[in-house]
Amino acid sequence: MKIKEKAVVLWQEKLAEGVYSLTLETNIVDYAVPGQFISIFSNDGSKLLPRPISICEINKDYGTLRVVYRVVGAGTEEFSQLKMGDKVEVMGPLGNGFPLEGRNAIVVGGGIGVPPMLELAKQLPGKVTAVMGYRNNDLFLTEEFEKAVANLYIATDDGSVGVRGTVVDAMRENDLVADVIYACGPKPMLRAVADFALENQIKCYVSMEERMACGVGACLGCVCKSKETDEHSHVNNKRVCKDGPVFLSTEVVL
Amino acid sequence: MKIKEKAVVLWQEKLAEGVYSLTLETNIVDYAVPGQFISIFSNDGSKLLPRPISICEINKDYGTLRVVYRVVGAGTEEFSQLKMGDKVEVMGPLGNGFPLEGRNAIVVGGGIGVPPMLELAKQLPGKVTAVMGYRNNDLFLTEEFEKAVANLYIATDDGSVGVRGTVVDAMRENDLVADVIYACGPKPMLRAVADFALENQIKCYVSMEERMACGVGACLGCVCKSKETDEHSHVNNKRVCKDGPVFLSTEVVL
Amino acid sequence: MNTKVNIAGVEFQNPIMEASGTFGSGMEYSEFVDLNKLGAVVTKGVANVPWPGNPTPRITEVRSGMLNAIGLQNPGVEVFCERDLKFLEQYKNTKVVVNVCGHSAEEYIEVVERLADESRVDMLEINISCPNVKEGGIAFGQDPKAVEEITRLVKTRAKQPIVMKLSPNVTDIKVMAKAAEAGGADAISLINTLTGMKIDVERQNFVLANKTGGMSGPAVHPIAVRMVYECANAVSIPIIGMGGITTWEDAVEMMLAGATAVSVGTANFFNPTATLDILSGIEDYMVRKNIEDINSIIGIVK
Amino acid sequence: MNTKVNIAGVEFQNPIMEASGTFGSGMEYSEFVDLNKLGAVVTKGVANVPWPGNPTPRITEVRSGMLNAIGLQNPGVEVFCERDLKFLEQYKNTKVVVNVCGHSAEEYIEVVERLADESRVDMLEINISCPNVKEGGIAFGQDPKAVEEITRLVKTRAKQPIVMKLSPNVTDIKVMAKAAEAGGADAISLINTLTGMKIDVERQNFVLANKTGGMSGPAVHPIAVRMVYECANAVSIPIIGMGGITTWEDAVEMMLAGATAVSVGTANFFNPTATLDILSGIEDYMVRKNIEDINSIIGIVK
Ligand SMILES: Cc1cc2nc3c(=O)[nH]c(=O)nc-3n(C[C@H](O)[C@H](O)[C@H](O)COP(=O)(O)OP(=O)(O)OC[C@H]3O[C@@H](n4cnc5c(N)ncnc54)[C@H](O)[C@@H]3O)c2cc1C
Ligand SMILES: Cc1cc2nc3c(=O)[nH]c(=O)nc-3n(C[C@H](O)[C@H](O)[C@H](O)COP(=O)(O)OP(=O)(O)OC[C@H]3O[C@@H](n4cnc5c(N)ncnc54)[C@H](O)[C@@H]3O)c2cc1C
Ligand SMILES: Cc1cc2nc3c(=O)[nH]c(=O)nc-3n(C[C@H](O)[C@H](O)[C@H](O)COP(=O)(O)O)c2cc1C
Ligand SMILES: Cc1cc2nc3c(=O)[nH]c(=O)nc-3n(C[C@H](O)[C@H](O)[C@H](O)COP(=O)(O)O)c2cc1C
Ligand code: FES
Ligand code: FES
Repeated sequence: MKIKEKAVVLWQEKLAEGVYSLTLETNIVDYAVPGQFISIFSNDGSKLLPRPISICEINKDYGTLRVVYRVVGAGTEEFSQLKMGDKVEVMGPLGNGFPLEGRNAIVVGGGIGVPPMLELAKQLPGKVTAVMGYRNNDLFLTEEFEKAVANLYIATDDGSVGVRGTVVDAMRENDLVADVIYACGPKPMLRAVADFALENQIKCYVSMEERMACGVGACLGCVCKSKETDEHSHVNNKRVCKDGPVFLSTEVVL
Repeated sequence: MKIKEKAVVLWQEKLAEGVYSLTLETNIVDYAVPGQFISIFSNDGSKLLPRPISICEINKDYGTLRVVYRVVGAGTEEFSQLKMGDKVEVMGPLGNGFPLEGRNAIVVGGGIGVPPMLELAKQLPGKVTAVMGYRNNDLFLTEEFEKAVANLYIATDDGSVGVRGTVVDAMRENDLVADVIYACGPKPMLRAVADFALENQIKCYVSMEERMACGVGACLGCVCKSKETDEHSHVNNKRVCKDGPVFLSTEVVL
Repeated sequence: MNTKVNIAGVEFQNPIMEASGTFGSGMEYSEFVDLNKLGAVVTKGVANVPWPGNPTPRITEVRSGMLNAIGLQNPGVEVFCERDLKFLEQYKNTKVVVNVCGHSAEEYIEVVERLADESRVDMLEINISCPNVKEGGIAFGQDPKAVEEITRLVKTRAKQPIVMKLSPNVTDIKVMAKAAEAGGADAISLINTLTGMKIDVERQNFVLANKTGGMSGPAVHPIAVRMVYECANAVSIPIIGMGGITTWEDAVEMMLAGATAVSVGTANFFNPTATLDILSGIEDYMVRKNIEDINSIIGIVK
Repeated sequence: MNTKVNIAGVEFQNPIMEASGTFGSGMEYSEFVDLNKLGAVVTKGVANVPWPGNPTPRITEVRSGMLNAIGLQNPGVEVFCERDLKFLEQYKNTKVVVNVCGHSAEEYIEVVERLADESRVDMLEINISCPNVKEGGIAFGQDPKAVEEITRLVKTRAKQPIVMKLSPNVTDIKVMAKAAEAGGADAISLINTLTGMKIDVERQNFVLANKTGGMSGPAVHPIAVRMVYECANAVSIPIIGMGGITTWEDAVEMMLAGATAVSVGTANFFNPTATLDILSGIEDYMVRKNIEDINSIIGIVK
């Protein structure tokens, strides 16, 4: 069940430089699972396409969704101005979400790929280890992860916190093992995590990104290459918005 | 001296069905005279052209301008949502304004042509009679006019207040005389007032309307026909935004 | 109140369709829209065999519009018939217009012949105007001789009425419309997308992998209205108008200019119920303006 | 940091001009902009005699753009020389490009000859692409033979370098660019406006008295970038790019696509300091990207 409606802004706060947390009251919450995303629409009639943003937290009791995003352009800049009580057009939940598997899971987030891991970490049934990569010591959501997971490892590009280097450096350095890995972040990170998983024969789910128009699987704008001929398109193209954004690392070309 | 800046909304109120009064704090006030207008811009990036709105009141002490407008489309609809403290892009003052003449003036306003007459009435040096035309008893600004003028006559289309009929009916019925008439309103009204003035050999100024783009005289979008070859264009076209909006009723084709 | 319109003998319960390529075969949007309420579902372009389309990024936003370079990805006519047409079986009130693409006359014809006996197919829209494929596509649509020839070839093989979809990337759209009419088209549809480009100034590179993309959305609407108007006054076959239709006013504008029906494309992406919202807006307009029959407003602005 | 660009021997202190017809001769906007800081002032089109232009309404808004049908109202070349050129005397740092219009080759030539000895005129822009006049204008600009011929005729009489201004309402802009080059043009400028139409659904009538109008503003920018790119790869004469330039990014995009200079039109109407804002945005970009010479980014996206 997908909903398009005006959500009400309950709360917005700045978490780090250019990173905002937005809590919305919306009926989408009733159907949302971790790893799904919502489309947020601009109020400006010249900016028509949705901004896809992953769900960071789902609170069914309060009927709220939380998203965390980085300001990178005009749309996210506009969202960062939203204040309590404002209304904003949203559509969702979109995409497939993460399957909740494993007794021993690692959730891996890089940069603005960190937020979708939070609700996942909370809902995963087994023991969860989180590995989060940031640019520098301008961290965000680490307190929330500390509460949600058994072990939290941090990697920073400049070494100011945790391991200097990538999330995979942190995973290797700490000899992490698991029966499933979930990852969201920039493509090079996903590639490295998928390689790590393959080496260690761990099942690995990755969350992909692509430019979107419809967000519901109709326009074929957001495809990624799949290794096998896929069922919908019959041409090795999977729709990130509908068949994903979560894929097995082995089924897509990273 | 023309200014383009973000003005601050000090106050907005509804005066009648679909008619709003907006008070703006803006430096434009320092240069404004009655009969001039300002361009108000939408905050929506798909609506780019200015909405020209006449100045209704000028308060130099408080640094505020008042405009009164009717909601007729998307732009004015957006303006009607403005709240105290909001910012809105404005440019002005634009146009020439009314020359302040005569010992005995009649100011004539029809519908949304009523507002620009208020500041004029206040600033005119001699005795001022106001004749205001409305559709029905949903009047606006009449209290302000009562304070500003010696005599106030009202005409309504449905006869619910004052004279049933047009402003010219009200002028004839009350045998109004003057040495100058100022008029703003729909074209048929301007034409009738101009005819009345001609008959009675009274000098008459009319404020014209046309679709605008630049608002400053550069694009030649907003011309009206002039009786003589005009100085700027040399082709009997006067720019409403720059050479007007106020013209002698005898110099333009109504 | 009558909202029925008739194009080449096919009766549509109302003049609102969605535009090819923006709605799949309706499956995805059926969560938002009761497809049975639409005049027609116009499917994504389908070819004789599966097409992989272009590399990504395929989509980018521009002011009041978007560029796309999907490159006509489609699963081929076989899968289309088995899956998409079967899915559409259940919506009896809605007509099905199948958009057909190809690299050559032969490929168009292969698709048209395969569809000839599919009873769920009410009409064919022949896309000779897609700017996002190298061969075929737009090249046909920019040359009146080619338009006439391909129309004639397709028409002889088609069992359903054919609509030729014209490209706006031409000097004189009337010439193309007349060529389609001369070739025997039952109707024309316009406009397809206008070729545009966006460059990322930070990366100093094209935003789209395909360099150029087709522009659509509200930004192109005034051009589309002008072209529909020009064609309506140049040919006597019916016109399906599209290009930037977002509100009911846009749709009425197109019909006043001469379109018998209209398609809604990009608007679906930011308003999944755009088609039905537009339909109810038109119905309100008819009541308010005392319009008994929607056909009475077609092309009345001259 | 060098922002100077050179077109046909004329050196512009920076690549920012405003677009013909949107800025008068600069007089009105000189309250907002120090004209001496612009690369050039491009004047409103001027004809041999005064032209009254079209009836009103001449202007209407469309989404992210506007339609205009001014119809080249102008006071004629005599008044222009006496008043406008005299006014521009005081801005020594800024070049003056005079936009020339006519109904026939003879009329263009009359203007060009009258301007030949005016020292304040640095360059001529020949408008063969205005969609808002019945004869001449766009008709020239849509036929490559006519483009080449008029270019050749004007070139033989002109003392200043000539820029041919091309219409985007064509199937293949490269053909027109090559025709201008073949005719001896020193440069080309593009795009003029795209022909559009708006209908008032309440009044059931055209919004513009002229029925159609030229579309400009951000909505047309992606089409303009594509056309500039195509021309840059088709001819070797310099290009002045325009069409929807509103931000410095738009201007840089146009230069990366191949424009040596850019003109800002419709943006002036909602941001009177658009030209200078764009200039300072470009300077910041150059600093940030370590670009020593603006010429080094022209046409580098291929
Ligand atoms: C499935 C998915 C989940 C995402 N989750 C998050 C998240 O939780 N937090 C977050 O900060 N960002 C997330 N993103 C990226 C986010 O969508 C973009 O940063 C955002 O759309 C940028 O919009 P803008 O207007 O600020 O930027 P602009 O660059 O001005 O946007 C212009 C256009 O490009 C599109 N665009 C720009 N960047 C991207 C991108 N990286 N991916 C897809 N479209 C893009 C925009 O949607 C818009 O249509 C996600 C993207 C996808 C596909
Ligand atoms: C000199 C002048 C003074 C004016 N003063 C007032 C005033 O004091 N109060 C008031 O209520 N109205 C006034 N108007 C009319 C006012 O400008 C329009 O009602 C307003 O622009 C409509 O904008 P919209 O977006 O709501 O309507 P839309 O119809 O959605 O506007 C679309 C476009 O058309 C233009 N437009 C629409 N109607 C007019 C019009 N009548 N005149 C000029 N442009 C128009 C808009 O500016 C916009 O560019 C004045 C007009 C002029 C020319
Ligand atoms: C993502 C996308 C895909 C499209 N695919 C097709 C297609 O397969 N066949 C076709 O004839 N037109 C296709 N079009 C063009 C549309 O059908 C329509 O002609 C155009 O987008 C203008 O309408 P709009 O502005 O309402 O979107 C596509 C348009 C978009 C935006
Ligand atoms: C109101 C208006 C008047 C114009 N007059 C002329 C003109 O006289 N001569 C000309 O060559 N182009 C004229 N143009 C076209 C512009 O110079 C420019 O090519 C076009 O508007 C695209 O640029 P823009 O989108 O930045 O406005 C005019 C455009 C507008 C909007
Ligand atoms: S965004 Fe349209 S298919 Fe994914
Ligand atoms: S609006 Fe441009 S000249 Fe008046």
